[in-house]
This record gives sequence, structure tokens and C-alpha cells, in this order.
Amino acid sequence: MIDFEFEPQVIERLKLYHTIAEQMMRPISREYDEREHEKPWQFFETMWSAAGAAAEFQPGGREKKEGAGVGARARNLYTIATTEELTWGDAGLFLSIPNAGLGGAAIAAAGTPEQKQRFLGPFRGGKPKWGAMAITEPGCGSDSAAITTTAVRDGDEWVINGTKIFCTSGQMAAEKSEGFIVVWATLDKSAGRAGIKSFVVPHGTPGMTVVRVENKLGIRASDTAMIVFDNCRVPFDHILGSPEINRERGFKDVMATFDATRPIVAAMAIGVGRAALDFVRDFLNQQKIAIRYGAGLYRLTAAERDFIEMEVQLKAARLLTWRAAWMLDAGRQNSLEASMAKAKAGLAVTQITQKAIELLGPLGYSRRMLLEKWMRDAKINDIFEGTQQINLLIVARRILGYSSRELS
Amino acid sequence: MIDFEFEPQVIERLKLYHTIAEQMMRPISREYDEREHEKPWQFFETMWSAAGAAAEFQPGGREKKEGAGVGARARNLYTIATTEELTWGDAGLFLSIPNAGLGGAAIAAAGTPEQKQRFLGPFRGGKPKWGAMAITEPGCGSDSAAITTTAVRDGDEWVINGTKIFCTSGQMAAEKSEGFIVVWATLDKSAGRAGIKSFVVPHGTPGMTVVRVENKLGIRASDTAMIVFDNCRVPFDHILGSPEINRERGFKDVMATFDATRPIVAAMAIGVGRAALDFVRDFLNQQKIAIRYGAGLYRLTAAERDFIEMEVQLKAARLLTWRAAWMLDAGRQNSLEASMAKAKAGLAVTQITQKAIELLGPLGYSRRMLLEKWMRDAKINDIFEGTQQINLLIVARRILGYSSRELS
Amino acid sequence: MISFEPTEEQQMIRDTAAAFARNELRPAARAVDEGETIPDGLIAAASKLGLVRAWLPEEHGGDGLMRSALTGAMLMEELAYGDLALAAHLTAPRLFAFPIIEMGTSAQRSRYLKPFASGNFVAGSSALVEPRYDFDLQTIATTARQERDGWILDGEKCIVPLAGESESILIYARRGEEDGVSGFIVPREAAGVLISEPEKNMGLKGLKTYEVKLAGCRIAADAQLGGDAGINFARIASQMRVAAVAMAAGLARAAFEYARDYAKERRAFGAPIATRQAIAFMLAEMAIEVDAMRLLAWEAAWHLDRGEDAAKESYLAKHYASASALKVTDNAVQVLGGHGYIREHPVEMWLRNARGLAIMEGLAIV
Amino acid sequence: MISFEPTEEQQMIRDTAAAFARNELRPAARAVDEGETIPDGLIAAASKLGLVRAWLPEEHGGDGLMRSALTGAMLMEELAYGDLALAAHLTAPRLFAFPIIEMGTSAQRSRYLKPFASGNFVAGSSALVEPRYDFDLQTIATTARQERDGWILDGEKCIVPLAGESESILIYARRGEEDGVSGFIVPREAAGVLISEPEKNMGLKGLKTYEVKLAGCRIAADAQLGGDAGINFARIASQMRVAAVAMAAGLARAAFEYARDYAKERRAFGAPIATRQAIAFMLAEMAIEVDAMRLLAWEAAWHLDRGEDAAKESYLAKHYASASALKVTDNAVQVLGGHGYIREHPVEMWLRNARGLAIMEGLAIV
Repeated sequence: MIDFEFEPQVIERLKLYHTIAEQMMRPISREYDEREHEKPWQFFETMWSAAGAAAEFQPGGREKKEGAGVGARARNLYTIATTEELTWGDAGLFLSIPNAGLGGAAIAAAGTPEQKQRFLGPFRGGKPKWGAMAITEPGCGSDSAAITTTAVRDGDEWVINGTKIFCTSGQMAAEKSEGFIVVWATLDKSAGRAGIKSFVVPHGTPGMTVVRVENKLGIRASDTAMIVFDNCRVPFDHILGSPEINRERGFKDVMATFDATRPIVAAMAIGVGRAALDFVRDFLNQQKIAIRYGAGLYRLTAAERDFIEMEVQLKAARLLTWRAAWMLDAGRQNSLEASMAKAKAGLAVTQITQKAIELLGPLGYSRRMLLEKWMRDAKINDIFEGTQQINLLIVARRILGYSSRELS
Repeated sequence: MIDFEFEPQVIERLKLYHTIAEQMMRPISREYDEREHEKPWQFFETMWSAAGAAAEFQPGGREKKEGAGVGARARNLYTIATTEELTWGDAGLFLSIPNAGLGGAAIAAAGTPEQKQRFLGPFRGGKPKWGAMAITEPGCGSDSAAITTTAVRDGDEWVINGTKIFCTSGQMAAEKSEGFIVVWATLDKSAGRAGIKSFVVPHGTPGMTVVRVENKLGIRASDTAMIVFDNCRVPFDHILGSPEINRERGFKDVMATFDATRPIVAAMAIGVGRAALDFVRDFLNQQKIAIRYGAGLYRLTAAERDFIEMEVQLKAARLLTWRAAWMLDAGRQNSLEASMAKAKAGLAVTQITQKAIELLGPLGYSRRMLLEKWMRDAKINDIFEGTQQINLLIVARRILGYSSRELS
Repeated sequence: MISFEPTEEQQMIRDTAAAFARNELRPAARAVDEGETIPDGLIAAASKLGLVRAWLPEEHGGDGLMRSALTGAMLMEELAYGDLALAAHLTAPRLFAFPIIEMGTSAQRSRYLKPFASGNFVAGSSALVEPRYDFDLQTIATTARQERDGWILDGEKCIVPLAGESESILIYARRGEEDGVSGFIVPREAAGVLISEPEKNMGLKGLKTYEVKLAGCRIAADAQLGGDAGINFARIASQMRVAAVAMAAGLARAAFEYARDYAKERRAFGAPIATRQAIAFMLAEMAIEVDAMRLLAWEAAWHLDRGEDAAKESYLAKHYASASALKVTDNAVQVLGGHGYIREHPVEMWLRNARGLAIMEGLAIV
Repeated sequence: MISFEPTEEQQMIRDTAAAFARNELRPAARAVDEGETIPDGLIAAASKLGLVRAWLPEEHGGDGLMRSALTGAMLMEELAYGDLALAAHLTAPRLFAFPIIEMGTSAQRSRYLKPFASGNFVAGSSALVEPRYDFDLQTIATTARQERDGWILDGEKCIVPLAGESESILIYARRGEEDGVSGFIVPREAAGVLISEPEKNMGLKGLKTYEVKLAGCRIAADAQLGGDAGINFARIASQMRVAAVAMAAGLARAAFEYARDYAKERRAFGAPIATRQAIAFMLAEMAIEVDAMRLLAWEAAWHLDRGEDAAKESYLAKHYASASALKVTDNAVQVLGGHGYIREHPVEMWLRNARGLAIMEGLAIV
């Protein structure tokens, strides 16, 4: 039966997340935007140790606690709901929270039970740790199939060579904690997509070096690393999935990760967009301006209509995102819907935050308010986990029934 | 020196055109929209006989009269200015005015002096006549190079076979007057674009039959014909340009026609858009509503801001259109600018007329006003003479320096 | 718990409506748009759907189906997928009957609902929109003045569906400056009711609409819908908006699918035009918009089904769908190019219908 | 007669500015955005351009160039093509000097213009914008009250360029409810003038701006620009808007060209990304927008040069350019994808600058 409300227990948990967002993230938001590359260790420690608070919302993060009554059947919905709450607090800080991250998601999806235990087990306690995923290379952006990083078997080891960029939390995972990087590399370039496999490279493995941490437009509290693998050796059993090249199945397993992560990025977008909308609404309310829902275009001001447009775009994006996550929870193929949600949310929040600044005029542009930061943070959602264009391409292929060769 | 004003003599002539638009076209606008396929012969006669009134504005129409002091140096600018005035009156009627039309433009551009005299001479007097251009085929839309209509030499004649659609004024030219159709056909399919030539087929030539006149969304006063050429024979000297296939030069001559016609279509768009804007402005003024230029978004109503947006979009389109025509007059290559103007104007007027209806609410949607007709008329400008997409493609190729092979 | 799964009953209603849309509405739409009257066969087939009857309380001879805005949204989407104008025509009686079912006094229910129990199509009408450029639901200007023995209505309405065919018209009016909007059941033959010739609009031609003038129209004291208690107009307005959004989704889906299929079929430059990103991305955006509209309709409907105020949700959804349906249908014309401009294909009709749906209120109700 | 051909003089000024933009502004822009101060060499190089001096009347030691809004628009476009923020910084003194040249009394001209004749960069400032969410030029709230021996100014201004560096600031204020806007030349050191620390904004970091508070600030009777005759504020506002539009065109052109070149270079899926329609069409639209902005700036400027009222034209153009510049720079980031998001490339800076230009008034004057 169609329903648009979370269970009461989830709603309670979301309130907790909202409190964290409001009381722990917002107060340090500006500071860690300005002090780019410095890390809010105290926040990390708190998030890490606060039982159940920080660990549940990332797929592949620490084991789910079922205390909130959220079973596996709504895990993805729960994840995107918490993601929205925390990115409402701060998108950069959200991305920097210690957990196994996308690398963890890959292990959870493709690893053996033993690998899960070995690599994810340490995330259940001890010091804060990060996992990260290294896919993109200087020469390939959206075109993940074109990666040139190689993994060559040498006895009981894999030897990895190549350069990865845009690795979120890469520095934290590789150097600043006892974490790991999941790196995509090809066993056989001639096999194309089918030759691409992923490998777990633990922190501090010789031959893995973070050579740069990017200066960015936004999400500055999160590190984005360039990592060089120079004859970097890992044991044979660090490969995720089969070492065989299966030309039939090819890339599909790897790409399936995106079905879960794209709704999360969409939810991140929505969190930032909601932050901006809430801020503008509260601000206008203080000026005794209430949006007159219901009025026609001769009574609405241009500002009101803008706000209404922003609000409903966000709403549409959220509904599409919920649907994509719900499908995943229901065990349905959701690639189409995940890309729809991501494309819609990424664009919507880009426009919403840009417009929000205009609604506050010169005040909105000032770094005294967080609005300008949210515009900067928002834009990444239209870019990573597949740009707007890549996601539209995926949607187009699905609705047209075209392969990536037929529609490129 | 940069200037945005026409010469006084031109301004005087434009006033005359405006009077024609207002007093001869507007009053019969609704009638010939509703009585689709019927023809306003009285209007045709008047336009045909009114010296200098009807004949000047179409390229390749009757010889220009220099009485208005408009020399060849500003011919295209003059054409688009008059086009805007007359389409402000009615776009469908404008397209139906008897003249040599696009077919005439082709003869003027590629014909020998003798051909010009022979085919265009009759347009200087006698009864109203129409010329038309037949390019598109059922199997090819924007892809003019893919035409399958053939012309085969047989002694002193060309034998033409094929089917053409979307031929503006095709019925008037082929059957209802002593006019002609310029038809594009290929001499050699294997030669690709270079094999395409154009041929003048006089009205009533055996083997040329108008098999259908389309029912359309708008511009209903103008006929859009499907014409079948079935072993249709024309004398050898009815070919325009050389009968030789020049693989170097190829398609360029043929495509160059568009450099002149695209600004005209842009001007048509602008005329319709201006009609809608003028109507809405006058209507609102009667309601004592004046647009408050200068106000910010907290004082403007949503309706005012919409109007402002519409107005400046039209203005931008007009400036781009003027520039494209000015370049042609100045003897400069203007393909890029012509497509820019066409793309901008076609889209702008589509949106302007759609929005204009909203500004009048239920009144705007009624067939008691012409606004709804203008929305229907407007849309063709985003489609013919190259759709929005085709024109953007041309712009993209030019700015990127790509051939049609590199960017398709 | 969040779910996007319709119930089995909803899915059955969807399937039935979809079949009717495909088999009856779509084939009839063009001819009706070109000025022909709605075929009797279509009316008869629609009657079998029980578009009003199924929801009539059993005491009034109906099936007593529990009314759900969500189910209504699904029904309206499917019907509009067939043809928006015909869908609006065939469901217009709901605009009269549903508010009476939900908010009428028991006397009103007894008196007015009975005819809808018949197996035939029974016209019904409600008059909401007024012929003003700046009309919005908060500025309804038609007035109802109470006199000793009844009400006097004054005002002008337009886009009144089936006004000329219905026994009575449900007219929305204000009792005073301060008051909200009330409903009045006005016999078509009442003195002071002037019904125009059928309106001529750009689109929605399959929906017969009229202008209705009320000049000192005197009606009985018990004609106010809901009696002294009046009505919850905000709720009715929300139900109307949800219907409009759902219909926008259906209309847009029709346009999307038609353009998609055309683009896969149509070849240019050596390949189907759908293989070009410019076209493919337009189609992708259209698909996203269709789904967004549907979800917005569902969410607002869900609030209504919980008995909650959905004024804001339905207004936002209508705002969204107005722009979105227009954009999608316009894009469909664009994908077809010159072929989209001629009346051989339905997309130009859908564009005209979308423009109407977007600016109108009160064309349908869930 | 319609023409789009600049004069030779205009072309020369364009070329000079373009060279300066390319050689001086562009290379310096990123470091300044990241917080470094503007290099002395850049200031010195800018001084040679005579951005104020060339237009100073000869009697005040300038070159006496005839002021043309069209020429000014071309100059501003080229400078902004180099870097918007630095261009605004270096031309800020014009905001002070130009209104005095055009509308000042002869005493004001003598007194205030002289310093600008020097070969060095001389700061100048004007205060227009007020720190309100709903600020627009018709709602300026700063007041000037006339007393026996002078004026008393009260109000708050923000985004005041070079306020901390200038001897005097030209402050726009109202003398009364009914009155239009007047200008007042206020010494920076005057009592009641409070200048904040430099503002911190999202972008435009190469332009040093301040908040300026006027608390019962008392200035001399002859401080009103133009004396009793006052000023034509609408004309000044139009000149400012034309400058903003021209700068938007320059900024957008920079972003367009950068994205275009990147897209031709960058390969994905076996070919330059520019060969994909999705990217190519974005670039095409960007190119059209750049030209549209330029032409709108030119047309409004042309009206100004004819001495005509260009309030509407410049407002429309600014409305257009605000949305358009933002869209173009945002698209440039999008074309670069992840690379557009990092500060190694300038496009993210241009997006931030575009957002500022779009919502601000009075950042420059032609």
C-alpha cells in the first residue's frame, strides 16, 4: 500500500540525526570550510563512538543495529533518510564521517564472508577509520570502463600500478587511519569492461601514496585525494569477486554499486537543498513574509513564486529518490530510477541553492551566512557518482532499450 | 559605427507594413485559421497589385524597388524588418502571400541570368503567383542530404521521380497559379550530398501532383503540400547551377540558402512573439496594470516578472537576428550567427506565446482572442528551416570547428 | 512505512482504466478534437466503467466503493493517458456528485445522487473558474446573498463542463467578503442562469464547456451544499488539483511514449534519431517529469486519504505539473519535428490540451 | 542604419583591454581569489591603461576622451573576460569619478577629479547597495537630511568597493520620501562614517569591498553631487547596469571558451567529449548567450550614447544577463565535471563571481 511516512521508530531516529546535524555539524560548518584540509577530530571521535549514531547510514559501514526496528527490508530507505538529515547539517562533514564508505559498500556487495569479516570487522571498534573507493583516473572521468590502472598477478600477490583521482576520504583511508582503499584496476585491457576488478589496499601499503589533496569549490571538510599506486603489492585474496574475466557478465557487478549509491547522493543533494530552503523560509518569516501557497501569479511576488518552485522541485526530487531506494529494498532492479533520482536531485539542488542566494540579495552572498557555502557544496551532487549528463544517458538507454554501444 | 536604428525611409515603409498587418491581415486572421485550406484571394490580389507592398520582403521575390532608398547593402535587414511587421499581423497569411518564395530565393542564388529572367520574370505582373521549394521527403526530415528523389537525364530532359512533403505554398505554386516548384533531387545517390541538385518544375508539369495538403497546428492559412513526382519531365535547362557533380564543393551552395532564410524565419518568430507581447501589454494596461521595470523580486508580481522575461528574450532574439542579417548584407559568412538567431528566436517565441496565454488565464485559452492562435503559429518557427536541435548542431560545429562527420 | 506499491484493487482499477483508455479514448480522440461529437459507443462504454456509480453509496444505488484520492489519481492518470479532453468529459459528473457524496446533507444526497445510479451516462457539472485573466481560487468573485427564502447568486463562470447537459450545476460562490467558498446546487433551468453556446478553446475540445452567467439567480434556501455547515472547499480544491496533476502525468506519459516510439523508428543521418543525445536526453527528461508528476499527485492524494489538509501539497504539485506537462508535450512536438506540427499525429493536440490543463482549475476531481 | 561594426577607436580600446586581460588579469586572478593581495605590478600596469584618466577632461589633467557607454561596454567586457573581480577593482574609481565628470558642479569637478590625473592608481568609491535581502534601486533607504549648514546622512551600505582606500565616497541617498536619489560626496574620515573590515563574500574576492555605516554623518552643504540641480540617478543606474551586463558577457565568454577548449581536449569513451551532443549543445547555448548578453549591453549603451533614457533597456538587459551569466558559468563547471569542481581550473571561481555579479548593483559603470 502506498505510503509516504516512515515508521515511528525511524522518525524518532531521524530526530536524533537532526539534532546531531544541528548541534554538532552546523556550529563547525564554517570553520572546516575555511580551514580546508584540517580535520574535525573531535567530531570524528564523537561520531565514531556514539553508538548507533554514526555507523548506520552508510551502506557497508558498521553492521546495522536493529535497535531502531529498521530491518534489512528498508535499509536503503533508512540510509537515504539519515543522509538527508546529516547533509542538512553539512555535506562536507557528512562525507568526512569515519566509516567504510563506498569502499565498504563494494566489499559488502562483492566480498566473501571472510573478506567482509577481515576488512570491515575493524570498523566495529577501535579508532576512527575510513574506507574509500578509487575509480576515476586523470584520463577518465565518467568513462569508468577506460581505466588504465593495472593489476598484475605475481605469485601470491597482485601488483597494482596507476594513478587515481577524486578519491573521497582517500587521505583519511590511506594515511590517517587504519582504513583501506578499494581500487579499480584492469587485469586485461583487451578484455574491456570485463577485465576490470576491484582490490582492497590497506592503509600504509607500500607503493600507495597520496600525492595530492584537492582544493575544491565546496565540501571542503571532505578530502578528495589523488593516489598513486607504484608497484603496490597486495595479497592475492584482496581481490573482490572472482579473478576470472567473464566477458558475458562484464561490468555489471561493478556498475550495480551505483544503484545503491546514486540514491544516497540524491539524498545528499536533497539535504543541502532543504537546508537552503529552511533557512530562507525562516529568514522570510522573521521579516513577516509567509509564502502564500494558493495564490495566482498576479498576487504572488516573484520571490514567492521562486520559493514555491524551489520547494516543489526539491519535493519531486525527494519522491524520486525515495522510490529508487524503496525499489532496492524491495529487491527490484532500480538502475533507471536511481539515475532519474540522481539527475533530478543534482540539478534541482544546484538551482535551488543558487536561487536561494538571490532571495537574500547581498546578504545571501556573504560568507557570514552559510547559504553561500551550501551553493558551493550543492554543486558536487550534480557531478559525482555520474554527472547530470551521465545519469541522463543511463535513463535514456533504459527507456529506449539501447545498449551503451547503441546510445553513447 | 554600431547603430540600432533603421533609416527614416525604412521606418516609414515599416509603418506602411504595420498598417497592412493591422488593417488587412488581423481582421481575417481568425477566419482563415478556421477555414483551413480556403484562400483569402482578395488579400492575395491586394498584396500582389499593391505596388511595392507585397513584393519586396521575400528574397528572390519580385525585383526590389529602390523607391524606399534601401539599396542592396541592407537588403536582408530590410527583409527581416518587414517580415517582423507582417508576421506581427499573421504568420499564416504572411507565408501565403503570393511571391516566388524560397524557390525564388534558390533561383536568385544559383540560377543563370537567363533563368532568373525566365522563371522570375512572370512574377513582375499578371495574376498572383507562387514559387515554392520542395526539399523534405517522408523518409528524411532534418537530414536533407539523405533525399531519395532522383533526376535522371533523358536526352534533353530531366526525369524526376520521388515524393516531397512539407512544401510551403506547394499547392499554390504547383496548381493554383502559374508558379513553379524548385525541387531537390539527386543525380547520383552514391555521390552523397554532392549529387544533389535543384530543378525548376513549372506549375502544371505532367507528372507533378499535389497529393495532400496537411492539416496543421498553426499557420493554417498557408498550404503545406505533399507533392509526388512521377516520371515528371522538365527541360534540361531547368537545372539550377552546374549539372556536374563536384565532390569538393558538394552541398555548400545548397546549404548557403539557409544563411539568408534562417534570419527570416527568426524574424517571423519575433513578429509572432511581439504580437503576443503587445496584446498582453495592452490588455494589462486596460486593467491599469503597468509593468514596473526596475523593481526587485520582492515587489514584482510573478506575472510582471514573466512579462519582463518574455520581453527581454524577444529582444535578445531580435538583436541576434539583426546581426545575422547585417552580416549577410555586409558580405560576411553568417552561418553561425544565422543558426544562433534561428535557434534563439524559435525557442523564445515558443515559450513567449505559451506563457502569454497563461498571463491571460482562461481568457487566453479561448478562441475568442488571437493569443491561442499565435501560440499555435509560433511553434513552427522552432521546427522549420531546421529544428532547434539542427540549428544548435550547426552552432556547435562552428564554434568547435567540427565537420558534420566529427559532430553528428 | 514508505511504499510505492499500489494495492491490488488499485492495480485492477488502473488496468481497467488503461484498457479503456487504449481501446476507446485514444482511437476516438482526434475526430472529436476536429469537431465531431463524442460517439455514442464511447459514452456507453464509459458508463460501464461506473465512473460515478462505483463510488455512490449503496443506499443511493451505487457500489459503495470507498473513495480514495490515491485510487482516483491512478484512474485519472490512465484515462488522461488515453485522452485528456474525453477523460475530463466522461468524469465531469464526478465534479457534481463527489462533493455531494462527501459533504452534502442527507436530503441533498437523496435528491441529487439517485440519477447517477443508472447504467447510463448522466451529466453533472460544477462551475468554479471565472472568466478573468487573474482568476485564482482565492479570488472567487461570484457571490451568494442570503434572503429570507433563499439565495441570490450573481457572477460569471467559465469552463463549466457539461453545463448545457446537466440538470443541476454545483456553483462555487462566496457568501461574503470574509467567508470562504460555499457550494450551491443550482438547477440549470433556474431563472437568472444564462448558459452560453459551447465554448471554443484552443484545446480540450473533447470536453464540452460553457460560460454560465448568474444574474440575480434565485435559488432555494436548502440549495447550499452541506446546509448551514457548508463545505470544506479547501479539500475539494485539493481533490481537483490532485486530479489535474494525475491527468497531467497521464497526458505527459502519452506524449513521452509516442515521442519515444517515434524517435526509435524515425531515421535520420543513418540511424534512429533516438540514438542522438539531443533527442535521447529530451526523452530522458520527459520520462523523469512524468514520474515526478505522478509521485507528486500520489503524495498529495495520500494526505487527502489520511483526512489531512493537502492544500499546500496539491498546490505545489499543480504548480509543478502545469509547467512540466507543457514542457513534455512541447518536447514531444519537437521530437517529431515537422511531423509533430501536423494533425496526423496526436502530439500537437496534446500540447494544446496541456496548455489548457495547466491554466485551468476544476476540470476534474479525485 | 543598423550596424554591428565598432569604430576603429572602439576596436583599439577593445584590443588593448583584451591584451591586458589576457596578460595581466587572467594570470593573477586565482591567487588573488585565494586571498593574496593584488600584485603591485598589476596595479601599475592597470594605471597605464588610464581607466579613469583617459576620460578626464583635459582641464583636469586627463586625455579628454569622449565618454561613450558603448565603448565602455566593450572595455568592461574585455576586462571581465580577464577577471571579473579584478576588473571591478581596477575600474572602481570610475564609479566615483564618472558621475562627477558628467554631473558634478564645476567646483566639485575641480576639487575631486584632479588626483585621478596622476599616473598612479587612485582609489575611488561609490556606495549604492544596502544590506537588505530585498534591496532594489527603487528602495534605497539611506537618507540625507538638509540642515542649515549641511547634510546629515543616515543609513547602511554594503558591497562598497575600495571604501577603505578612497579619500571620499560617493554615497547615494534620498532627501525625502518623494524625492529621487541624490549623490553625496562624503570624506572617508568624516565623523559618523563607519567602515567595516573588508567584506567576505563567496566570490568577487579580487574586489575589495566594505560595509559603510552612516550614523548621523554630517557633511558640508556643497557635498551634494551636482549641487541643487542634483543628478540624473536613472542615468547613472543605467550606466551601472550596462557595465554589469557587459561584464557578464565577458565573464561568460571566458567560461564558454575555457569549457569549449577543455571539451575538445578531454577524451572519454574514445573521443573528445565535445563530440557528444549533450556537451556540444551546452556549448552552443553558451555561445548564443554570450552574444545575446553583449548585444543587449550594446543596445542599452547605444541609447545612453544618444542621451536617451535607457532605464528600461538596461534593466531588461541586467535581468537577462543575471540569469544567463550564472547559467553559462554553471554549465562550464558541468562540462568540466569533477575537474570543474576543483580550484585548479578557474571555472568554479567564475561561477562564484557570476552569482555575485547577478545579484549586485553598482559594481561598475560605463
